[in-house]
Amino acid sequence: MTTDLNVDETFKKLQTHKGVKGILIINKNGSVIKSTFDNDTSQQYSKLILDLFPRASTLLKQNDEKDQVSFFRVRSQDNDIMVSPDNDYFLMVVNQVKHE
Amino acid sequence: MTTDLNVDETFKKLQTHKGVKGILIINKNGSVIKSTFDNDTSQQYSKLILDLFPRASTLLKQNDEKDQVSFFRVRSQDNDIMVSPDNDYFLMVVNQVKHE
Amino acid sequence: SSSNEPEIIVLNDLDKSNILESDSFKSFFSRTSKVIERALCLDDSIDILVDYTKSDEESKS
Amino acid sequence: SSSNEPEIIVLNDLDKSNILESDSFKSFFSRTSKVIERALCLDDSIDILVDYTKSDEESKS
Repeated sequence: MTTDLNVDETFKKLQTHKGVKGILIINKNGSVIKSTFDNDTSQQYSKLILDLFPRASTLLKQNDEKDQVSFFRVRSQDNDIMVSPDNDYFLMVVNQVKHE
Repeated sequence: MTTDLNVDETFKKLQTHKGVKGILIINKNGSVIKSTFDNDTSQQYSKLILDLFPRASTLLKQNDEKDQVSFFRVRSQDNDIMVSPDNDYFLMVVNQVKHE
Repeated sequence: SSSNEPEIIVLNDLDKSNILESDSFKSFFSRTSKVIERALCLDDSIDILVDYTKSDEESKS
Repeated sequence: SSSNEPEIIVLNDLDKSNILESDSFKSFFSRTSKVIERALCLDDSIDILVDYTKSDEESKS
Protein backbone atom coordinates (compact mmCIF):
# COMPACT_ATOMS: atom_id res chain seq x y z
CA MET A 1 0.00 0.00 0.00
CA THR A 2 1.59 3.29 -1.12
CA THR A 3 0.95 6.34 0.98
CA ASP A 4 1.77 9.99 0.53
CA LEU A 5 2.39 10.40 4.25
CA ASN A 6 4.79 13.15 5.18
CA VAL A 7 6.93 11.43 7.81
CA ASP A 8 8.50 14.61 9.17
CA GLU A 9 5.16 16.38 9.59
CA THR A 10 3.56 13.40 11.32
CA PHE A 11 6.58 12.95 13.56
CA LYS A 12 6.48 16.65 14.52
CA LYS A 13 2.74 16.44 15.14
CA LEU A 14 3.28 13.64 17.66
CA GLN A 15 6.20 15.54 19.16
CA THR A 16 4.17 18.69 19.77
CA HIS A 17 1.37 16.76 21.45
CA LYS A 18 1.08 18.10 24.98
CA GLY A 19 3.00 15.92 27.42
CA VAL A 20 5.09 14.01 24.87
CA LYS A 21 8.64 13.72 26.20
CA GLY A 22 10.17 11.66 23.44
CA ILE A 23 9.65 9.53 20.36
CA LEU A 24 11.68 6.60 19.09
CA ILE A 25 11.39 4.49 15.94
CA ILE A 26 13.43 1.30 15.67
CA ASN A 27 13.42 -1.71 13.38
CA LYS A 28 12.93 -5.30 14.57
CA ASN A 29 16.71 -5.71 14.93
CA GLY A 30 16.78 -2.74 17.28
CA SER A 31 18.51 -0.31 14.94
CA VAL A 32 17.42 3.28 15.49
CA ILE A 33 15.58 4.75 12.49
CA LYS A 34 14.51 8.09 13.99
CA SER A 35 14.55 9.47 17.51
CA THR A 36 14.22 12.56 19.69
CA PHE A 37 16.53 10.99 22.27
CA ASP A 38 20.34 11.02 22.30
CA ASN A 39 22.19 7.99 20.89
CA ASP A 40 22.83 6.23 24.19
CA THR A 41 19.26 6.67 25.42
CA SER A 42 17.87 5.53 22.08
CA GLN A 43 19.96 2.35 22.19
CA GLN A 44 18.97 1.67 25.79
CA TYR A 45 15.27 2.00 24.97
CA SER A 46 15.76 -0.12 21.88
CA LYS A 47 17.27 -2.99 23.85
CA LEU A 48 14.49 -2.79 26.43
CA ILE A 49 11.75 -2.86 23.79
CA LEU A 50 13.35 -5.87 22.09
CA ASP A 51 13.53 -7.58 25.48
CA LEU A 52 9.92 -6.78 26.40
CA PHE A 53 8.16 -7.39 23.10
CA PRO A 54 8.54 -11.19 22.80
CA ARG A 55 7.31 -11.55 26.38
CA ALA A 56 4.30 -9.36 25.67
CA SER A 57 3.68 -11.53 22.64
CA THR A 58 3.91 -14.74 24.68
CA LEU A 59 1.44 -13.33 27.20
CA LEU A 60 -1.11 -12.62 24.45
CA LYS A 61 -0.62 -16.02 22.84
CA GLN A 62 -1.46 -17.67 26.15
CA ASN A 63 -5.04 -16.53 25.53
CA ASP A 64 -5.14 -16.97 21.74
CA GLU A 65 -2.14 -18.47 20.00
CA LYS A 66 -2.89 -16.57 16.81
CA ASP A 67 -2.80 -13.16 18.53
CA GLN A 68 -0.11 -10.69 17.57
CA VAL A 69 0.90 -7.61 19.57
CA SER A 70 -0.61 -4.42 18.13
CA PHE A 71 0.11 -2.19 21.09
CA PHE A 72 1.53 -2.24 24.57
CA ARG A 73 1.86 0.39 27.22
CA VAL A 74 3.29 0.76 30.68
CA ARG A 75 1.94 3.34 33.13
CA SER A 76 3.42 4.83 36.24
CA GLN A 77 1.49 7.42 38.23
CA ASP A 78 2.90 10.21 36.06
CA ASN A 79 4.24 8.69 32.84
CA ASP A 80 3.03 6.48 30.05
CA ILE A 81 5.30 4.59 27.66
CA MET A 82 3.45 3.38 24.59
CA VAL A 83 4.81 1.06 21.93
CA SER A 84 3.11 0.18 18.67
CA PRO A 85 4.78 -2.51 16.53
CA ASP A 86 3.92 -3.33 12.95
CA ASN A 87 5.75 -5.84 10.78
CA ASP A 88 9.29 -4.50 10.60
CA TYR A 89 9.29 -1.52 12.96
CA PHE A 90 8.34 -0.21 16.39
CA LEU A 91 7.08 3.27 17.30
CA MET A 92 7.57 4.27 20.95
CA VAL A 93 6.27 7.42 22.61
CA VAL A 94 6.97 8.57 26.16
CA ASN A 95 4.16 10.74 27.48
CA GLN A 96 3.82 12.65 30.74
CA VAL A 97 0.24 12.24 31.93
CA LYS A 98 -1.42 15.38 33.24
CA HIS A 99 -3.27 15.25 36.53
CA GLU A 100 -6.19 17.67 36.63
CA MET B 1 -6.04 1.59 55.23
CA THR B 2 -8.90 -0.66 56.26
CA THR B 3 -11.68 -1.20 53.76
CA ASP B 4 -15.00 -2.96 53.91
CA LEU B 5 -14.65 -4.16 50.32
CA ASN B 6 -16.52 -7.32 49.47
CA VAL B 7 -13.90 -9.20 47.47
CA ASP B 8 -16.30 -11.76 46.02
CA GLU B 9 -18.77 -9.13 44.83
CA THR B 10 -16.08 -6.99 43.24
CA PHE B 11 -14.50 -10.04 41.59
CA LYS B 12 -17.88 -11.09 40.18
CA LYS B 13 -18.54 -7.55 38.99
CA LEU B 14 -15.32 -7.61 36.96
CA GLN B 15 -16.14 -11.10 35.73
CA THR B 16 -19.55 -10.12 34.41
CA HIS B 17 -18.16 -7.13 32.54
CA LYS B 18 -18.94 -7.69 28.87
CA GLY B 19 -15.96 -9.20 27.07
CA VAL B 20 -14.01 -10.32 30.14
CA LYS B 21 -12.62 -13.78 29.46
CA GLY B 22 -10.70 -14.33 32.69
CA ILE B 23 -9.32 -12.85 35.88
CA LEU B 24 -6.20 -13.79 37.83
CA ILE B 25 -4.79 -12.54 41.11
CA ILE B 26 -1.27 -13.56 42.11
CA ASN B 27 1.22 -12.40 44.72
CA LYS B 28 4.69 -11.08 43.92
CA ASN B 29 6.14 -14.60 44.24
CA GLY B 30 3.71 -15.80 41.58
CA SER B 31 1.46 -17.83 43.85
CA VAL B 32 -2.15 -17.87 42.71
CA ILE B 33 -4.53 -16.16 45.14
CA LYS B 34 -7.73 -16.27 43.09
CA SER B 35 -8.45 -17.13 39.48
CA THR B 36 -11.14 -17.96 36.93
CA PHE B 37 -8.62 -20.06 34.96
CA ASP B 38 -7.65 -23.68 35.57
CA ASN B 39 -4.52 -24.43 37.61
CA ASP B 40 -2.12 -24.94 34.71
CA THR B 41 -3.27 -21.83 32.86
CA SER B 42 -3.08 -19.78 36.05
CA GLN B 43 0.50 -20.86 36.68
CA GLN B 44 1.48 -20.19 33.08
CA TYR B 45 0.07 -16.66 33.22
CA SER B 46 1.71 -16.13 36.59
CA LYS B 47 5.16 -17.01 35.25
CA LEU B 48 4.66 -14.76 32.26
CA ILE B 49 3.60 -11.79 34.39
CA LEU B 50 6.58 -12.26 36.70
CA ASP B 51 8.82 -12.41 33.63
CA LEU B 52 7.27 -9.30 32.04
CA PHE B 53 6.86 -7.05 35.05
CA PRO B 54 10.53 -6.29 35.88
CA ARG B 55 11.16 -5.48 32.23
CA ALA B 56 8.16 -3.15 32.14
CA SER B 57 9.57 -1.57 35.28
CA THR B 58 13.01 -1.12 33.72
CA LEU B 59 11.45 0.50 30.67
CA LEU B 60 9.66 3.08 32.85
CA LYS B 61 12.75 3.77 34.93
CA GLN B 62 14.66 4.62 31.77
CA ASN B 63 12.54 7.78 31.65
CA ASP B 64 12.32 8.46 35.39
CA GLU B 65 14.24 6.25 37.77
CA LYS B 66 11.70 6.83 40.53
CA ASP B 67 8.77 5.58 38.45
CA GLN B 68 6.96 2.44 39.50
CA VAL B 69 4.62 0.37 37.33
CA SER B 70 0.97 1.09 38.11
CA PHE B 71 -0.51 -0.57 35.04
CA PHE B 72 0.46 -2.35 31.86
CA ARG B 73 -1.52 -3.73 28.99
CA VAL B 74 -0.91 -5.62 25.80
CA ARG B 75 -3.31 -5.37 22.86
CA SER B 76 -3.83 -7.58 19.89
CA GLN B 77 -6.48 -6.73 17.29
CA ASP B 78 -9.12 -8.58 19.31
CA ASN B 79 -7.86 -9.02 22.86
CA ASP B 80 -6.51 -6.90 25.68
CA ILE B 81 -4.54 -8.24 28.62
CA MET B 82 -4.36 -5.75 31.48
CA VAL B 83 -2.24 -6.05 34.59
CA SER B 84 -2.38 -3.79 37.61
CA PRO B 85 0.25 -4.36 40.30
CA ASP B 86 0.24 -2.87 43.77
CA ASN B 87 2.76 -3.64 46.49
CA ASP B 88 2.36 -7.35 47.10
CA TYR B 89 -0.10 -8.46 44.42
CA PHE B 90 -1.05 -8.38 40.74
CA LEU B 91 -4.53 -8.27 39.22
CA MET B 92 -4.74 -9.46 35.60
CA VAL B 93 -7.81 -9.32 33.38
CA VAL B 94 -8.14 -10.76 29.86
CA ASN B 95 -10.71 -8.85 27.84
CA GLN B 96 -12.08 -9.46 24.36
CA VAL B 97 -12.43 -6.10 22.64
CA LYS B 98 -15.63 -5.57 20.68
CA HIS B 99 -15.45 -4.18 17.17
CA GLU B 100 -18.50 -2.14 16.26
CA SER C 1 9.96 -21.07 30.71
CA SER C 2 13.64 -21.25 31.62
CA SER C 3 14.63 -23.86 34.18
CA ASN C 4 16.50 -21.43 36.43
CA GLU C 5 13.20 -19.88 37.55
CA PRO C 6 12.15 -20.69 41.12
CA GLU C 7 9.15 -22.99 41.19
CA ILE C 8 5.92 -21.21 42.09
CA ILE C 9 4.64 -22.10 45.56
CA VAL C 10 1.11 -23.48 45.45
CA LEU C 11 -0.98 -22.04 48.28
CA ASN C 12 -3.55 -24.12 50.14
CA ASP C 13 -7.12 -22.95 50.66
CA LEU C 14 -6.45 -21.68 54.17
CA ASP C 15 -3.50 -19.57 52.99
CA LYS C 16 -5.64 -18.13 50.18
CA SER C 17 -8.53 -17.45 52.52
CA ASN C 18 -6.29 -15.61 55.00
CA ILE C 19 -4.82 -13.47 52.22
CA LEU C 20 -8.25 -12.67 50.74
CA GLU C 21 -9.44 -11.50 54.16
CA SER C 22 -6.40 -9.38 54.97
CA ASP C 23 -6.50 -5.59 54.96
CA SER C 24 -3.47 -5.37 52.66
CA PHE C 25 -5.21 -7.53 50.07
CA LYS C 26 -8.50 -5.66 50.31
CA SER C 27 -6.71 -2.35 49.91
CA PHE C 28 -4.88 -3.69 46.83
CA PHE C 29 -8.04 -5.12 45.28
CA SER C 30 -10.12 -2.04 46.00
CA ARG C 31 -7.67 0.15 44.13
CA THR C 32 -6.64 -2.12 41.27
CA SER C 33 -10.15 -3.36 40.46
CA LYS C 34 -11.16 0.27 39.91
CA VAL C 35 -8.19 0.84 37.59
CA ILE C 36 -9.11 -2.23 35.57
CA GLU C 37 -12.80 -1.29 35.60
CA ARG C 38 -11.99 2.11 34.08
CA ALA C 39 -9.69 0.50 31.52
CA LEU C 40 -12.50 -1.92 30.57
CA CYS C 41 -14.94 0.97 30.17
CA LEU C 42 -12.46 2.74 27.90
CA ASP C 43 -12.08 -0.44 25.83
CA ASP C 44 -15.86 -0.44 25.44
CA SER C 45 -16.01 3.16 24.27
CA ILE C 46 -12.94 3.59 22.06
CA ASP C 47 -10.80 1.04 20.29
CA ILE C 48 -7.50 2.80 19.67
CA LEU C 49 -6.53 0.22 17.05
CA VAL C 50 -9.46 1.17 14.81
CA ASP C 51 -9.02 4.05 12.39
CA TYR C 52 -12.48 5.60 12.30
CA THR C 53 -11.53 7.73 9.31
CA LYS C 54 -11.19 4.66 7.06
CA SER C 55 -13.29 1.80 5.76
CA ASP C 56 -13.09 -1.50 7.62
CA GLU C 57 -11.07 -3.24 4.90
CA GLU C 58 -8.28 -0.71 5.07
CA SER C 59 -8.13 -0.73 8.84
CA LYS C 60 -7.54 -4.50 8.75
CA SER C 61 -4.50 -4.19 6.45
CA SER D 1 21.78 -5.84 29.56
CA SER D 2 23.05 -9.39 29.30
CA SER D 3 26.19 -9.94 27.26
CA ASN D 4 24.71 -12.69 25.09
CA GLU D 5 22.52 -10.13 23.29
CA PRO D 6 23.57 -9.33 19.70
CA GLU D 7 24.99 -5.84 19.43
CA ILE D 8 22.60 -3.38 17.81
CA ILE D 9 23.67 -2.35 14.32
CA VAL D 10 24.07 1.41 14.03
CA LEU D 11 22.61 2.65 10.74
CA ASN D 12 24.25 5.44 8.76
CA ASP D 13 22.28 8.45 7.55
CA LEU D 14 21.83 7.04 4.05
CA ASP D 15 20.38 3.78 5.43
CA LYS D 16 18.01 5.76 7.64
CA SER D 17 16.99 8.03 4.79
CA ASN D 18 16.24 5.08 2.50
CA ILE D 19 14.13 3.43 5.19
CA LEU D 20 12.22 6.64 5.98
CA GLU D 21 11.38 7.03 2.30
CA SER D 22 10.27 3.43 1.74
CA ASP D 23 6.63 2.47 1.25
CA SER D 24 6.83 -0.19 3.94
CA PHE D 25 8.00 2.37 6.47
CA LYS D 26 5.41 4.96 5.47
CA SER D 27 2.66 2.38 5.75
CA PHE D 28 3.91 1.40 9.22
CA PHE D 29 4.18 5.00 10.40
CA SER D 30 0.84 6.03 8.97
CA ARG D 31 -0.93 3.29 10.92
CA THR D 32 1.02 3.31 14.17
CA SER D 33 1.16 7.10 14.54
CA LYS D 34 -2.64 7.11 14.46
CA VAL D 35 -2.80 4.41 17.14
CA ILE D 36 -0.45 6.40 19.36
CA GLU D 37 -2.30 9.65 18.59
CA ARG D 38 -5.58 8.10 19.78
CA ALA D 39 -3.87 6.69 22.87
CA LEU D 40 -2.45 10.15 23.65
CA CYS D 41 -5.89 11.73 23.27
CA LEU D 42 -7.32 9.15 25.69
CA ASP D 43 -4.53 9.94 28.17
CA ASP D 44 -5.57 13.59 27.91
CA SER D 45 -9.22 12.89 28.58
CA ILE D 46 -9.20 10.12 31.20
CA ASP D 47 -6.50 9.03 33.61
CA ILE D 48 -7.45 5.47 34.53
CA LEU D 49 -5.16 5.59 37.57
CA VAL D 50 -7.17 8.38 39.17
CA ASP D 51 -10.19 7.47 41.27
CA TYR D 52 -12.60 10.33 40.59
CA THR D 53 -14.87 9.19 43.41
CA LYS D 54 -12.22 9.99 46.03
CA SER D 55 -10.28 12.95 47.32
CA ASP D 56 -6.76 13.45 45.96
CA GLU D 57 -5.07 12.34 49.17
CA GLU D 58 -6.73 8.95 49.12
CA SER D 59 -6.05 8.32 45.46
CA LYS D 60 -2.32 8.83 46.09
CA SER D 61 -2.22 6.10 48.76
